Amino acid sequence: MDNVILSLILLVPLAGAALILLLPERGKLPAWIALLDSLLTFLCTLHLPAHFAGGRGGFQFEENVLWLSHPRISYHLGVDGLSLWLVVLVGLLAPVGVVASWKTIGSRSKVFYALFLLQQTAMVGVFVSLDLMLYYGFWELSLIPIVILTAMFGRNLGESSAVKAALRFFLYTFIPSAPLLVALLWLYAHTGSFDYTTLQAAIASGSLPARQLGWVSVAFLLAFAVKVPVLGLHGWLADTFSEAPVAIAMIAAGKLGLYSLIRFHVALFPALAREAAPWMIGFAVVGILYGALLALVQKDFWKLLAYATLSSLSFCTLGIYGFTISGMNGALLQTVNEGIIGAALFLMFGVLFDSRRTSQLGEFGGVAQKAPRLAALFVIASLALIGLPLLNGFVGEFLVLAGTFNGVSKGWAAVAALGVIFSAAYMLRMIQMVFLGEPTANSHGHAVRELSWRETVTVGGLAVLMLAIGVMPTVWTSTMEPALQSAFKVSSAENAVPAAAESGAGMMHAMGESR
Amino acid sequence: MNTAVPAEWYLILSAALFTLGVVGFLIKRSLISIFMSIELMLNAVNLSFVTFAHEWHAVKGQIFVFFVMMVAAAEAAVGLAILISIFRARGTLTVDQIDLMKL
Amino acid sequence: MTPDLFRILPEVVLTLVGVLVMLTDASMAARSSRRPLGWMAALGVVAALVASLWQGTLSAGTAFFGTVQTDAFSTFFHVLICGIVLTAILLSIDTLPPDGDPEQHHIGEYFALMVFGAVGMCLLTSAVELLVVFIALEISSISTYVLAGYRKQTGKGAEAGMKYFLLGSFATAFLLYGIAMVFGATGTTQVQEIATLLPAARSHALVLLAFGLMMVGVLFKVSAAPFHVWTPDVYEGAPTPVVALMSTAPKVAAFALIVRLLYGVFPLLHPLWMPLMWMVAVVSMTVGNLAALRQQNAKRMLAYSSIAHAGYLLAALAGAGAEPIAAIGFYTAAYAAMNVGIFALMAVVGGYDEHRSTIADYRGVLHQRPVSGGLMLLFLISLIGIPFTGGFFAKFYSFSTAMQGGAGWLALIGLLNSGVAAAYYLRFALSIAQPAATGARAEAVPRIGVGVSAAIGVAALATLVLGIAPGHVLDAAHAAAQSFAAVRGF
Amino acid sequence: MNEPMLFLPLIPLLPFVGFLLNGVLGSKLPKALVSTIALAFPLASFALVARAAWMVYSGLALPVIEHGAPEWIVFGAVHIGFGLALDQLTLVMLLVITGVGFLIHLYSVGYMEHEQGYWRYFAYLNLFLFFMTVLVLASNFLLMFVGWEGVGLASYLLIGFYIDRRSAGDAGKKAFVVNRIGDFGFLIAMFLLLGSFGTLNFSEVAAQLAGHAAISGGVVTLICLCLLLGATGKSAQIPLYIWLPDAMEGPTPVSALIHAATMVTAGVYMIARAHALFDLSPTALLVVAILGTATAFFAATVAMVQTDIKRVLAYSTISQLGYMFLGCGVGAYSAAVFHLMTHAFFKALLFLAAGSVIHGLGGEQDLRRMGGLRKQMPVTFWTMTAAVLAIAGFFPFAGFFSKDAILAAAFQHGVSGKALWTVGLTTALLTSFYMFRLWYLTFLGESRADGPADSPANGHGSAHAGHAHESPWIMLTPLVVLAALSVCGGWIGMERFGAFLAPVTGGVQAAAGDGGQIEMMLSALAVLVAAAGWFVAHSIYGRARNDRANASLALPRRVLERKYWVDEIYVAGIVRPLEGLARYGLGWVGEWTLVRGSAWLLAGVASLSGEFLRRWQSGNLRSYAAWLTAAAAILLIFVLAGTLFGINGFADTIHWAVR
Repeated sequence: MDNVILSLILLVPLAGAALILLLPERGKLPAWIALLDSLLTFLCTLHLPAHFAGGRGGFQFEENVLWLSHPRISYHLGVDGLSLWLVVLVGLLAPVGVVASWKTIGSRSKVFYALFLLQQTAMVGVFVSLDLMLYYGFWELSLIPIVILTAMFGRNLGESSAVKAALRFFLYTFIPSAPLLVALLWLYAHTGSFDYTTLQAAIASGSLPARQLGWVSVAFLLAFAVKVPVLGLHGWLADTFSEAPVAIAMIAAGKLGLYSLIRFHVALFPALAREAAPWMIGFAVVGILYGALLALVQKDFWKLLAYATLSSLSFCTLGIYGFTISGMNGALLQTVNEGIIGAALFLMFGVLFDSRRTSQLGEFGGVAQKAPRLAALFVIASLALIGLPLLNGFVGEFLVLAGTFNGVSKGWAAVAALGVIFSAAYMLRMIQMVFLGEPTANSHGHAVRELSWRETVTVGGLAVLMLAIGVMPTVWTSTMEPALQSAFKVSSAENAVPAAAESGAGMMHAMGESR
Repeated sequence: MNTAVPAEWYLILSAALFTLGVVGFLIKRSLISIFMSIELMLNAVNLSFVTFAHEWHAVKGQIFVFFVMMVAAAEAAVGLAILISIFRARGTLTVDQIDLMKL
Repeated sequence: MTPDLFRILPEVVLTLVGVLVMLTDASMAARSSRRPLGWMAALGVVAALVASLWQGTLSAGTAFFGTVQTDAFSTFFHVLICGIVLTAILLSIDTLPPDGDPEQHHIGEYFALMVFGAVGMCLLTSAVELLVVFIALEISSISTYVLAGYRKQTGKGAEAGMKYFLLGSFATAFLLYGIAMVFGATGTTQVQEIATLLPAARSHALVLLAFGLMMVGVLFKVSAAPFHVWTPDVYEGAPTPVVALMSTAPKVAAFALIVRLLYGVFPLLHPLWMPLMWMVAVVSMTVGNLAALRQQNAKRMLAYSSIAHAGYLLAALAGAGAEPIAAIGFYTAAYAAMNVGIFALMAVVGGYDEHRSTIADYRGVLHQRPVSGGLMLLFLISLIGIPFTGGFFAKFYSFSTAMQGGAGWLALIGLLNSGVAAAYYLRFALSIAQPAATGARAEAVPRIGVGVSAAIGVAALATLVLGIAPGHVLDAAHAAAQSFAAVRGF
Repeated sequence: MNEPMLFLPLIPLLPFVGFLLNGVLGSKLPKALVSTIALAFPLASFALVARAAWMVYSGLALPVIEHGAPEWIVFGAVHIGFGLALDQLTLVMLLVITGVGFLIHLYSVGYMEHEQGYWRYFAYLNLFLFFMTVLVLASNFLLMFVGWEGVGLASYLLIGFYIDRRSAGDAGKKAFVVNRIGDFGFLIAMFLLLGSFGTLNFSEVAAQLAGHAAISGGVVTLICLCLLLGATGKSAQIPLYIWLPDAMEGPTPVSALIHAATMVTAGVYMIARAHALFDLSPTALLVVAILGTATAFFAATVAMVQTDIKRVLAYSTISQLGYMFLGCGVGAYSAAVFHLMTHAFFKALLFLAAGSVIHGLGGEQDLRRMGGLRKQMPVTFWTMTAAVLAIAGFFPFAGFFSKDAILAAAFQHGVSGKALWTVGLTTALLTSFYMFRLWYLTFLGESRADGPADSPANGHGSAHAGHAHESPWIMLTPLVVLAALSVCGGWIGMERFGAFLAPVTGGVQAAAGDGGQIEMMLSALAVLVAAAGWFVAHSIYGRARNDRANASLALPRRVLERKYWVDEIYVAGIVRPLEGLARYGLGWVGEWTLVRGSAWLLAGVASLSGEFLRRWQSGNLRSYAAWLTAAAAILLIFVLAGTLFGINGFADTIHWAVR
C-alpha cells in the first residue's frame, strides 16, 4: 500500500475524470461522481499522515520507475514533511471545490468536473514529484484546466473579460517557466540527471560553473515568484480572482509557488537563495503592506480578496527567505492555512456573488440578517485570516514574524507586523459593508441566499479545521520541522549559530544570522 | 579550330542567364513571362551541367540535363493549367492584380 | 542480396495505386460517388506503410547503382510520411464536397495526386543521389502544387496554386543550380562520393556557393524564415484537408532532405552551417510567432505557427553528434501528429466551405460540439508545448539537444518564443472554449464520418503517446540517426 | 497536585461551553433555556473561583499548570503551552470578572428581554467571560495575548450587536482596529522577550530578571514601552482611547461589563503582572504615570460637558483608568489593582443604573431629556447615588480608599510625583463635578422628556415610553448588590489589600512612620475636593434652571464638546493620508503604471512588431519573389563570408554562435 499510495492519489482523480467523460451528462451525475471521487482521493491522501513516520527528514512513500532512458527521466515520487500536508490540503480542497461549484455550474458540467479533477492530479503531482522534469510536467499541466475553465465558465463572459483574465494568467505563469525549462536543461546538460537528490548533491558540491548556476537559480526563483505571486508579479491575481470560477480561483494562488520556492529554490540552491534573500525579504515586507493598503480601499470584494491574499502570501515569502527554521515552519503552516481560509472565503464569496450577480461591496449590506449562518462562518474565516489567536492564521504569522524578528531583522519584522493592523481594518470594513447595516435590495433585486446544508457542512468543517490548527499546531509543525531541518542540513550548517546566543537564550538554534 | 572557348565562359554565361531569369521573375508583370523566366533559370542550370559534364568527362551531367528537361516539361504542363484556372477565376494574368490573400 | 526493387517497394506500391485510382476514376460513371476511390487510395497507402515497415527488417543497403538507400532513416520517414498521407486521405474522404457537387469529378485526381505526392516524398527520404533527390522533390512538389490549387473555381484557390507553383519552382531552380555546382566541384552527384571528395574539391568557393543555393531551395520547402513568405497565402487558399497534408508531409520530407544534405553531403561544412542554422532558427521562430500574434484568420495563424515550428526544428541542428537527427525525426513526427489533427478538426468544424474561418468564428465550439472542441484544445495545447503531449517532448528534445551542443542562448530564445506563441494558440483555444455569443444560432451538428474520425483518432492518439510514452518513437529516431556514416565521424 | 489541573481550566472552559451551546443551538432554543444556559455556566465558574479563593486564603499551595500544560506553539527551542497559574492578583481579577460578570448576566436577562438575537447576545457574553478569564489565568504572555485579542473580539461583536445599525458597526470596527494597534505593540514586546529572555513565561522572565540584573536597561525599557502601547490600546489611554466613547453603541450591560468593569482594566492588570520588567525601567514607569495622569485629567474635562449619559460614563471610565495607570506608574501596583476592583463595582453599577434609566425611558440616552426620575425609579436612584458618592471619593465609600491610596502613593513619589498628584487631585474635583452633574440632570429637577431631541433614539427597545417606569427586579437585584459593594468594597483598606497582593506585586512602598498624618491630610483634602465638586455641580445644576451653564464659557465648552477635535485630527492626519496613499500612490502608480503597465508594454511591443511583420505579406507575388531573392542573397553572402574565414579546408569557421 505504502509504495503505491502516491500513484493511487494521482490516478483516482484521473479515473474519475475519465468516468465523468464516459458517462452521459444527466442532471447532477457528473457533480456527484466528482464529489465522491474527490472524497475518495481525500481519503487516500489521509493515508499519508496516518502512516507517515514523523520526526525524521527524508522522503517516504517513494516510488521510482524509469520513465525514459534517454533523456533520463524517471517517475520518481515521494513525500516528506514539506509536502505531506500540502498533498492532504489538495485532497481536502477538491471536494470543497466541487461543493462550491455545485449550484453555479450548469451546462457542460462534464467538461468542468473532468478538467477540475485533472487539475487536482496535476497539483498533487507537483507536490510529490522528485524528478524535476516530472515536476515541470505537472507544473505546466496545472495551468491548463485553470485557463480553460476560466474561459468556459468565467463570470463576466459577456464582455469576454474572463478570456482576457485567463490569457493573462497563463502568459504570466507560462512565459517565466520558459527560462525555468532552460535552466532544467542546463542542469541536465551538466549533471546528466533530473533527480532531485542528485541535483541537490551536485549543486552542493559546487562543481558546477558558478556564474551560470546563479542565472539558473534566478530562473527558478522567477518562475516560482510569479506563481506565488510575489509583489510586482501579481498582475494576474486580481483578474483571475474576479473572473475564474470559484473552485478554480481558490487553488490558483499560493501553495504551488510557495512549495516550489522552498523545495526547488531555497533547498536546492541554499547559497544562491541566501544571496537573493535580502531582496525577497524586502519584496515580502513591502508586499504585506502594499496588499493590505490596497485591500483597504477596494470596492470589489474579489479584488479585495486578491490583495488580501497578496498580503498574507507575502508573510509566507518572508518566512521562507528569513532562513530561520521557525520562519519556514510558519511559512509552510501559513501556506496550508491560506489554502483552508481561502477556500472557505471563496466559497462564501461565490454564494454572495451568485445570489447578487455583483461583487461591488457597495451593493451589499445587512446580509447578516438574511443569512446568519453565512455571516457567522464568514466572520470566523475572516478572523482566521487576520490572525486571531486560537485560529490557524495566528500561529503561522507568529512563527514567521518571531522568526524574522529574532533571526533576520527587527526592523523588517516590525514593519511586517504592521500588516496585522491593516488586515483587521480591511476585513472588518468588508464585513461591515456586506453583512452589517440595513438590508439593501440591489439593482437586480436578488436577495442573498443562505448557505445550503452541503455548503454549511463544508465551510463548517473548514472552520473546525481552522480552530484545530490554531489550538494544536504542533500536530502539523512537528512533521514539518524535521523535514525542514534535513532539507537544510546542507545549508543550515553555517547558520545554526543562535542569533541572540549572547543574551543567554538557547532558543534560536538553526536561525539565520541576523543582518 | 584548335582554340576552344574556355569553360569558365560557359559558366559565366549560365550564371548570367540564371540571373536574367531571376530578374525577369522579379520585374515581369505577366504570369506567362514570369513562368518563362523560370524556364530560363532551369536552362541556365542545364548549361552549366553540360559544361561541368564536359569538364569532368562525366556523362552524369548530360543525364541530369535530360531529366531536368523532362521535369521542366511536367512543370510547364501543370503550370500552364494553373495559369488557365487563374485566368478563368480572375480574368487576368497581371500579377499585381492577383493578391486576394495578404497580411 | 535483396533485389533492387525491394528497396523502392513502397514507392512502387504507391505508384501502382495512384495509377489504378486514376484509371478507375476515369472508368466510373460521371455522377457516381467517388468515395470508394478514397478508400482505395487509403488501402494503397496502408500497403505502402506495411511495405516500409517490412523494409525496416531488411539490412541497410543501396540499390540502383547507389541511387537509393533504405535504412533505419529512410524507414522512419517512410512510415511517418505514409502515416500522414493516410490520415490526410481518410480525412479528405469525408470533408471534401459531397456527391453531386460540381467539384466532385476531380476527386479521383485528388486522391491520385495525394498518392503520387507520397511517392515523391518517400523517395526523397531514401534517395542518396542528387538526381533522384531532384526528381523526387519535383514529384512531390508538382502534385502538391496542384492540390494547393484544388479549388480552382475560387479566386483564392487558384491564386494559392499559382503562388505556390511559381515560388516553388523559383526556389527549386536555386536548388538545382546548387546541385550543378556540387557536380562541378566534385564531378559526382552521389551523396557519399561527394562527402568523400569534398575536401579535395577543385574550388571551395564553388562548394560554398553550391551549399548556399541548395540551402535556399530546401529552406524554402520547410518554409523557414526568411523564405516563408509563400506559406500563409497558400495555406489560406488551399482546402483545409490539403493543408493538413502539405503543412506536414512535404516538410517532413524536406527536413529529411536537409539532414541528408547537412550530414550526408556537407558534414565538412559543419562549422559553417551550424551558425547558419542557428540564425535561421532564431529568425524563423521569432518571425513566425510575432506575425501570428495579430492574425485573425485561423489558417493563416497556423501557417505562421508552422514557420515558427520550422525554427524550433532547425534549433536542434545546433546540437552535437547524431542527437540532432534524432531530435528532428521525433519533432517531425510529433509536429505531424498535432498539425494534421488540428487541421483535420478545422476541416470538420470549419467545413469545406470554411463558414468558420476567423478565430472569432470558432467561439463556442466546445459548448456546441464538446468532443471536437475538446480535441481541438488537445492539439492546440500540444502545439503550445504543454507536457504530456507530443508537442512538449518535441520541443524538449530539440532544445535539450541544442543545450547539449552548448547553444544555451538558442534554447532560451526558443523557449521564450514558445511562451509568446502560447499567446495566440491560447487565444484560439479560449475562443473555442468560450460560450457562444448570445444570439448565435445553434447550428445542427453534422454526423462525423468514420474516415475522418479515424484520422483524428490516430492523430490524437499519436499526440498523447508521443507525450506520455515517447520511448519507442525516440528509439526509432535514434536508430535513424545512427544510419549516418558521417555523423559517427564528427 | 493534579486537582487544580482539574478545576483551573474549567474556570474559562465553562463559559466557553455556554458560548458553544448558545452560539450553535441558541437560535432554536426558547429564551428561558437560553438565559438559563447563559447564567448557569458563569455561575458555575464563579463557584470555582470562590473555591480557588478559599484555597488561597487557607494558604494552600497556589495551583499552577505549567509543565503538564498542553503544548501550543513551538518556536525553536521555546515550547509555549496553555499554562495557567492562579495567584492573588489573578484571584482578585477572577472574583471581579466572574462575580460582576454574573451579576451583569443576570441584569441582561431583564434588559435584553425584547431584543431579537437574544441568544446571540448571551453567546457573545459567555465568550467574553471565556477570553477574559484566560487573560488573567494565563501563565505566559502568549496565552495572555490570546485572552487579550479574544476580549477584543468579544467586545467587537457586542459593540456591533445591533447589526442593523451602521454606527454600531463603525464603533465595533474602530474598537477592534485601535486595539489592534495596541496588540501590535504587545506582539513586538513578545518578540523582544523571546529574543532576550528566550521565554514568554511570567515566572521565568521574572526569575531571569532576578537572576542577573545585568539585563541591559535599553531592551527592558523598549519591552515595557511596547507593552504599554498594548495597554493603552486595551485600557483606552492616550493616545488610543478614542474607541471607548464610541463603544457605547453596544447594549448598556456590555458597556458595564466590558467597557467599565473588566476588559478595559486588562491593561492595568498586564502592567501589574509584568511589574518585574517595569520596575527595572524608571523611564517606562514615568511614561506610564504621565500618560495615566494626562488621560485622567483630559477625559475628565471632556466628561464635564457630554450630554449622552453613557458617554459621560465612558469618559469617566477613561479618566478612572488613568488613575490606575498613575498608580502603576508610581509603583503602587496594589493600589492600582485596588482601585481597579472598587472601580469595577461602582462603575459597573453606574452603567447598570444608567441602563435601567435608559430602559425606563425606553431608549432615551440624552441627559437633557431626563430629569426628575427620582420618584419614578427610586431603587435606581438610590443605588446610583451610592455609586456617584463612591466614584467622587467620599468617605467611606469604596472609591475613597482606592483613589486615596493612589494619590498618596503619587504624592510620595519624588518630585514628579507631586506634579502628578496635583493633576490627579484636580481631576478628582472634575470627577465629582461631572458625576454630580449627571446625577442632578438625571434624577433631580423636573422631567424634560420633551426637550431638544438631537440624539437619535437608541435602537434599544420600544418607542419612547412617555412615562418612565422602574425596571424589573431581575435588573434591580444586581444594582443593589453592586451598591452594597460600592459602599463597603473599600473597607478592606489599602494596607490589608496591599499585604494580600504583596507576594505578586511586591510590598507597597507605603509611607514610613511619619507618613501617617500626611496621609490623613491628603485624604481630608481629597474629600474636600470632592465636596467642592459637588458644590459647583449643585450651584449650576442643582436648581432646575441649567441654562446658565449653557450660556457661560462658550468657547471652552465648544472645545470640550468637540472633544478637542482629536477624532478629526486622527482621521485627517492618519486615516485619510493612508487611504490616499493606497488609492493613488499604490492603486494608480503601483498597480496601473508599474504592474499592469509593464505587462501592457511588453504585450504592445510584441504585437506591434507582429503587425509590422505581417506587412511582409503584401499578397503580391513579385514582392514575395523579391523577399526570397534578398534572403537568398543574404544567405549566399553569409556562406561566402565563410571562405574569408577559412580558405584552406574550411578549417575554423564562425564559432560565435555557439557558446
